[in-house]
Amino acid sequence: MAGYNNNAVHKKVESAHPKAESHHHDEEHFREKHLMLDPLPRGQMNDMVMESMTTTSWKFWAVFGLLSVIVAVCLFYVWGYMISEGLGVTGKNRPSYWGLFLVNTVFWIGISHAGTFISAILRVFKAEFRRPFTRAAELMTTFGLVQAGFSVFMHLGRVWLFYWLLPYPNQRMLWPNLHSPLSWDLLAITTYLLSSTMYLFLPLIPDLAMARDKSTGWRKTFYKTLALGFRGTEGEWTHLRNAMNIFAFAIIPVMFSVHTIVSWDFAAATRPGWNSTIFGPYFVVGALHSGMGAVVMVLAVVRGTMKNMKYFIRPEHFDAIGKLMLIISMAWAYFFFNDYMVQWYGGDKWTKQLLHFHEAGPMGWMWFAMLIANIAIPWAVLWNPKWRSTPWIVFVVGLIINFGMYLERYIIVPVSLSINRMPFTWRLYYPRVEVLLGIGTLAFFIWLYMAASRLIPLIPVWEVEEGQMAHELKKFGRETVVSVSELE
Amino acid sequence: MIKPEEIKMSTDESGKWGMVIDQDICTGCQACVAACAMENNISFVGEADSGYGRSMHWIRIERFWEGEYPEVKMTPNQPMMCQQCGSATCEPVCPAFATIHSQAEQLNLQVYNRCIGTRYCANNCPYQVRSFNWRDYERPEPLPNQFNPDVTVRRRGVMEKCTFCIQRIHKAQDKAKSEGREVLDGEFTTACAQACPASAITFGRVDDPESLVSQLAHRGHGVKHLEELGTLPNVTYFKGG
Amino acid sequence: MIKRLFDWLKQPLGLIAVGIAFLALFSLAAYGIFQSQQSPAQPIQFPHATHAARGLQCLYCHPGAARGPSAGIPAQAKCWACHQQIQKTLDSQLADTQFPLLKPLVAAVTSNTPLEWVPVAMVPDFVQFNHRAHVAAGQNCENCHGDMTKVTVAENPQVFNMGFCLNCHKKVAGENHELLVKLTDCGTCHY
Amino acid sequence: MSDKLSRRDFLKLAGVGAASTAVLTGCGPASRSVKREPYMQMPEYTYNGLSTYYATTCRECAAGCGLVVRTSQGRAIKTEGNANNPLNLGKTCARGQATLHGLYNPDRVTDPIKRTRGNASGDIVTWENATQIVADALKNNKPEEIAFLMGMAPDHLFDLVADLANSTGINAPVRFGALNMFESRATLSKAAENLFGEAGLPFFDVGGAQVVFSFGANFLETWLSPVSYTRGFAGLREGQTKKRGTFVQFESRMSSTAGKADEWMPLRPGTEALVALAIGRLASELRGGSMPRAFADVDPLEAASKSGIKLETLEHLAEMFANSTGALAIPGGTALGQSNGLAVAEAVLALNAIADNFGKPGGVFFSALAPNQTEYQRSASVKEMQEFVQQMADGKFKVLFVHGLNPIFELPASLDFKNALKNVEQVISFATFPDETALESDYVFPDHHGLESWGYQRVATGSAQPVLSGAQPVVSPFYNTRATADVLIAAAQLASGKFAEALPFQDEVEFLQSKISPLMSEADGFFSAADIDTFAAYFQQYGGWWKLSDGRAVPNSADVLNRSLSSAEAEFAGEGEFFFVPFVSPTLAEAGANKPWLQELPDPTTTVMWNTWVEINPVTAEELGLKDDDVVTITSEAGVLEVPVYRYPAIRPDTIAIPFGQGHTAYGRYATALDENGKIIKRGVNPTDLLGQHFNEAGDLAFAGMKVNIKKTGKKQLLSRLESIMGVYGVGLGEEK
Repeated sequence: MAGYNNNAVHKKVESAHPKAESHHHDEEHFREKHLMLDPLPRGQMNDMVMESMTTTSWKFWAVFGLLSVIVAVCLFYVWGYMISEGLGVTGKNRPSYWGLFLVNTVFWIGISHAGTFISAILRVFKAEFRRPFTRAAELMTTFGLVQAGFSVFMHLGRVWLFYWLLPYPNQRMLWPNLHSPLSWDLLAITTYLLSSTMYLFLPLIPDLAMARDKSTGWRKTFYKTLALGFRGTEGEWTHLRNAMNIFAFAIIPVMFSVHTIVSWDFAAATRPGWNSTIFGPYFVVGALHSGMGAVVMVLAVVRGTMKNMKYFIRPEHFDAIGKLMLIISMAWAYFFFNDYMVQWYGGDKWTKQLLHFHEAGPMGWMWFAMLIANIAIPWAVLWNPKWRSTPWIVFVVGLIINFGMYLERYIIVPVSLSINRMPFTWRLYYPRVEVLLGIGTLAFFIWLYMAASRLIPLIPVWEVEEGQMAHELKKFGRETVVSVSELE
Repeated sequence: MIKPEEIKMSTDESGKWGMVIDQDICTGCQACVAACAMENNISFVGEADSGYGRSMHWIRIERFWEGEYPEVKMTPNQPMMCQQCGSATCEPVCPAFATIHSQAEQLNLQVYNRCIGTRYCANNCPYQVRSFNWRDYERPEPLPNQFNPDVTVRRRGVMEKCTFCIQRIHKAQDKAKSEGREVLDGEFTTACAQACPASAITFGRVDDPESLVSQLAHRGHGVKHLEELGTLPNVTYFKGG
Repeated sequence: MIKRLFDWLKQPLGLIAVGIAFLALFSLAAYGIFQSQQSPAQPIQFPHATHAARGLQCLYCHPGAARGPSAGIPAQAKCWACHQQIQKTLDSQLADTQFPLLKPLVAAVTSNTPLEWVPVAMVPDFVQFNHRAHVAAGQNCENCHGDMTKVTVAENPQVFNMGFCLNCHKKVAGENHELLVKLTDCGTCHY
Repeated sequence: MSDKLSRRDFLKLAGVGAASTAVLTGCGPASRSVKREPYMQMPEYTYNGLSTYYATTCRECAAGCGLVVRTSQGRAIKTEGNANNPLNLGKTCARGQATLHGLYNPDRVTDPIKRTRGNASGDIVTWENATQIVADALKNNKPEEIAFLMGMAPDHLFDLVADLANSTGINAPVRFGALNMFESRATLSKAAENLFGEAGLPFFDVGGAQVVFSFGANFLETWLSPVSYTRGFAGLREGQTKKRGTFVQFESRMSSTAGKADEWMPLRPGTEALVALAIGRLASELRGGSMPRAFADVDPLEAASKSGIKLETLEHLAEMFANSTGALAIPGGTALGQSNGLAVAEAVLALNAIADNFGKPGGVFFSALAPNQTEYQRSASVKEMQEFVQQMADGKFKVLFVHGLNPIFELPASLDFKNALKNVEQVISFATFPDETALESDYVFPDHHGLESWGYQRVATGSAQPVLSGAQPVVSPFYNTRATADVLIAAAQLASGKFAEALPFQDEVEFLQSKISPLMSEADGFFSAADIDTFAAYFQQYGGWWKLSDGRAVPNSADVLNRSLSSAEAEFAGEGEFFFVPFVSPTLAEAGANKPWLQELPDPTTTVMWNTWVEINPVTAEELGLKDDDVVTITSEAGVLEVPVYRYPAIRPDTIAIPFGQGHTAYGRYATALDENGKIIKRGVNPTDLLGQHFNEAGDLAFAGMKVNIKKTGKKQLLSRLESIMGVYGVGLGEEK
């Protein structure tokens, strides 16, 4: 199939929809802007998506190969080395018993939140702009959680005994300690991983069926197996819709609980700076903050590098996510300020010492950089519709937000651990091999994403199509307006 | 229904074994630290790791400074070890029950073989007295000949801390039982208390009002560290002076 | 070249070869692990049954069990104290033909080198086991170690794992709450 | 083979959890390949799994504390104090605890060795050859060409050599120890001789006192008998007289002893005598009556201005001293290690005359002489060592035997023992550890470790009762070592003639019994026995023999105050800007550096581990532009050192201090360090490299009598501290000035 670009689309659209001249200008404008108002025949969209999956340049393989090497070395080799040598090869010490691994865990769980947020919450609230990129976001959830799981296991001193965290009957007559936030953590992350994988899979089925019908060879077998014999009958669609509806509603509390529970790892501890009642929502919002930033980055890359994606992912989407990011940034600022204020007024001398250490200690630059990256820059950039519709600008903002949110977690974990109630033990933390392992998880995340982009349709075609069917332009007097019909 | 022993736990006098430390006569000579290391098979970690906050001491002697030269003063040496809290913050956070309260001895146990190394307990210990085996620290032959057979040798990835020399408690109990009597006050003591040249450390039953440690603890002016956190520590400090 | 190799491997014979190679490697690894877990051979296939049949009490040779943590393996001198009075031990010809088990003992005693016994009943080093308490509590040796009148080299009738210990501890404690607390306390065995 | 099968089943079952137990258990390797080697003959009193305890004597320093060593299955597991021994009453110091790391040190000398000097490796010789070599050395040299250089412990070996020397005419053995050098023992006894007319080691009853003024005596660290003095200190604080005693330390640097003082007087080094006399004068004035001659010539105002202690403070101190019912003044340590050390000792001892505490509880005594001792014997002063080294350098000695000390490390480098050694034809070391001196010897015939040895140690001070601490092997020798006493006895037999006559013993034990047998007839003993075998058995069982009565002598104080005492200030050698105070590391002392756990013990004052530092006042450091861990060059007239800075808040701005104990170039892996190429390098530095040859009137080294210069090098060397530099000093919290 021939290459496809926006101009070509518009030419076809013009010819396909001859309309009155007076409306032509408005409509043109709407179509250019909104995917939902710029419909293409189903078969054509399917072909476009299939093509995006199968068109692979040597650059892709070069990057993929490089990432494979990084994953093999930074993740698996270094991890093996760390297991055989002990955690001494990391930079942890007394009192910073926790370090970069938990920073990474919190970071990756944060990243994973955006997927659910976009595909579940926006689905529940019927935000139509979500349609082309729910899949891309959900993939982030699953792959992000995989990295979070890796990071948690790296953190364990004796990872080979991880199964002691699982409740299973055993001759020792011992169960995991369900008082421990870490036990909750394990349950929450497992639940979230399972449910988000299910939730990723359900809307994928029609697209897999589509791919099955359009492919040959091993791909055919692959899609055939995964599509579970989906034929697109009315009954199947009803079941699918029902299931998705249930999952969409059910996964939202799971999402909130996961990051709340992650925050309880800290909040439930009797440590100055950690023992805060607001950590739950603060972490959830922080997770969305970094997650939305990551979604935007992924979309910008997908749009920029994959074939036919400029049709599906348009500036309107960056604009919409940009608005969300702006709001989430404000919410984050609110929670940050709230946490800081209340802690400061609490008057506990160790907490005050810690807050002072955050801003004036040797890691003070992080604190300021965090505020600039998480608040100042998003606010300064995202208020402008033009800027927030420009993919590369939003990409950079997303990058900066993620940097800022990483710093936030770094400040909460190792920097806060440096200060405790025993000044004789205060010490700084300098990461060592954790950095490599962190890079390894990042590389593995991208690696998984790239692999997935070759195997499963990144755009939920049926959802886009469904949206396009529901949208139409109507004219009321002189005004052209968009009308959306209820589907279900 | 609440059992009687649970009611007892929530009161201040919950402990069984306790310690009194007289900071006024502690000279900071480190005899207790050495004795503890020898008794409990504690690894030495070498210069680089010890300077990076990874020393494995189960007991450390803290000192601070007050004032500036020439009116500078060294604050009374403060031996700091596991306070064997009656309501320990380390216990509930361990997901594997590796740090757990001994109902029989009212001590905070660290079960090495159950530990998976989340290090949550160490984070949550307000006294920062837990040490983690960051590596398999080398003790070349024939140094292991010195190992105390009554104490498990720990390897990498395991948390450890002061046990109030639980192996000595068991030994004394075993001996007393074999002779058909109770353990006598002062019959045995911890390695640190036994070594201390100034006898600044006293160990014994705090639930026995007649014991030396109880009598010392009730002299007045005693301080239990970070008691405000509700940890019910079992070590009483006397600053003196 | 490599392509040809791949092609060869793809045909049935190649697949079988790959399978065999994989199995061989796996078995080798399993065998290696298994071997590393093998105990060395006993210096003497010690006939516990014979000794027990003559009415020797367990505590005669393993007196530590009543006294302290370790039951102990008897010193050679203890073996010799009896055996030097037994004709068949001293008669080298008899020993050669009929009682070969005695030869290593005689050799060890005459050359004054220790017999290196291989412990059979072991608990890991993070378990602090005390024989005395168990004997004093009225446990018979055979409750854990089995009936020695029936075996030559001692063997464990059961795995000494935590479940085994706890089962018995719970049974013994019964309704006695204080005892149950003590006997199921982690710190009773692990420190 | 059904039994075999079931065993395998067991293994497989267990194997699920324990397939690679070595890795998985986390608590030591749990291999299935275990063999147990029972005793061939069970030793008496030994039960499987039960510990056996042996009483012996600690050899980490010469104080003679009694130990009880817990052994299990022939291994020494833990040392505890011997509760019976009147010196330490069941207590130990950190070094006593770590002595097992000496016994099981991976770097011991395992066999008798012949080596080319300076060469780390050597050829193993048999003990027969070794004994023959010693015998030849004795026989083939003229008596005056044979010298013995011995440490302060053990005493029985010293007695043996002294006996040998006495009856064969070889040079009397010379004893030395770096601890004694820093204690200035010669000065103390000389001052006692001058004031009381009798030489001896004074004993200060800190425990019975109410007010203690210590002039530089670091009695809570290494001075004389630290365990016993620490007990005394606890007595002072807990109040044997039912009131908490007061303790004032006069010292230019806050040692860990001074850290326990209620008041620390950072006087200007060299003014100790002046201050002591001024306090004496002011106190006498308060007491009324005629002014004693001793204090008559001193001007308190001058003392105040020179020492830097305010006059009001001096008056307040004098009042405290005069009004107390139990005042005690102690001279020692750095205060005596100056050019006017003798004057300081006399002035401080004279203060006690105001309190009139001689022979009273809480006062000054002469230490009890040990049971088999007739007069006080002290170690060689550095002045005497200087003469000894000179004789070596002049080639007077053909053969030198070294036992129990490490002179290359312990003596000031400026004495150049190492070079002088080159003029000795044959050097035979009996070192247990491969120390610097053993490395420069022709032969090393390793002695047993102290815990493998027989012997006894006279308790020189610290106990009211006369004590002879007994030593016995608690484990059988771990390596192919041999007791030096046995080697000497056997060599003497081989050398025959007068040598054989001098040591007519079968072995060390027989010699020991001959030495303790006179005690059987002494009255008032802790135990007695009619025959030597029983007596010797008790001697082993209880870890020595001591009298039940107080053996301390009362100094004759009649003339103390009637002598004119010098208040002259000390003179300082060198052109430097800073007073230099070397002090003994309380945890390492002179021979602890090879014990890994001693290295890992934080220094009580700075909490530094595994290295050497120089203490500099933060104000001075700021003036010099120095931060923590900056490496500085310290130059004295005798040498140069490079050492990292510790900004120490409790030291005079014009004074710097360096601990003694590190700086080994040999002595095993823990005493030394490795550079990045794996080459053995020094761990830390040795401050004696800076010491010149200046002595006080008593012949003790004026080790605290130097002035030095400091220069920044620009290098950094991170010191390992236990303390948090942020939490303790606020560095890096964003709160610096």
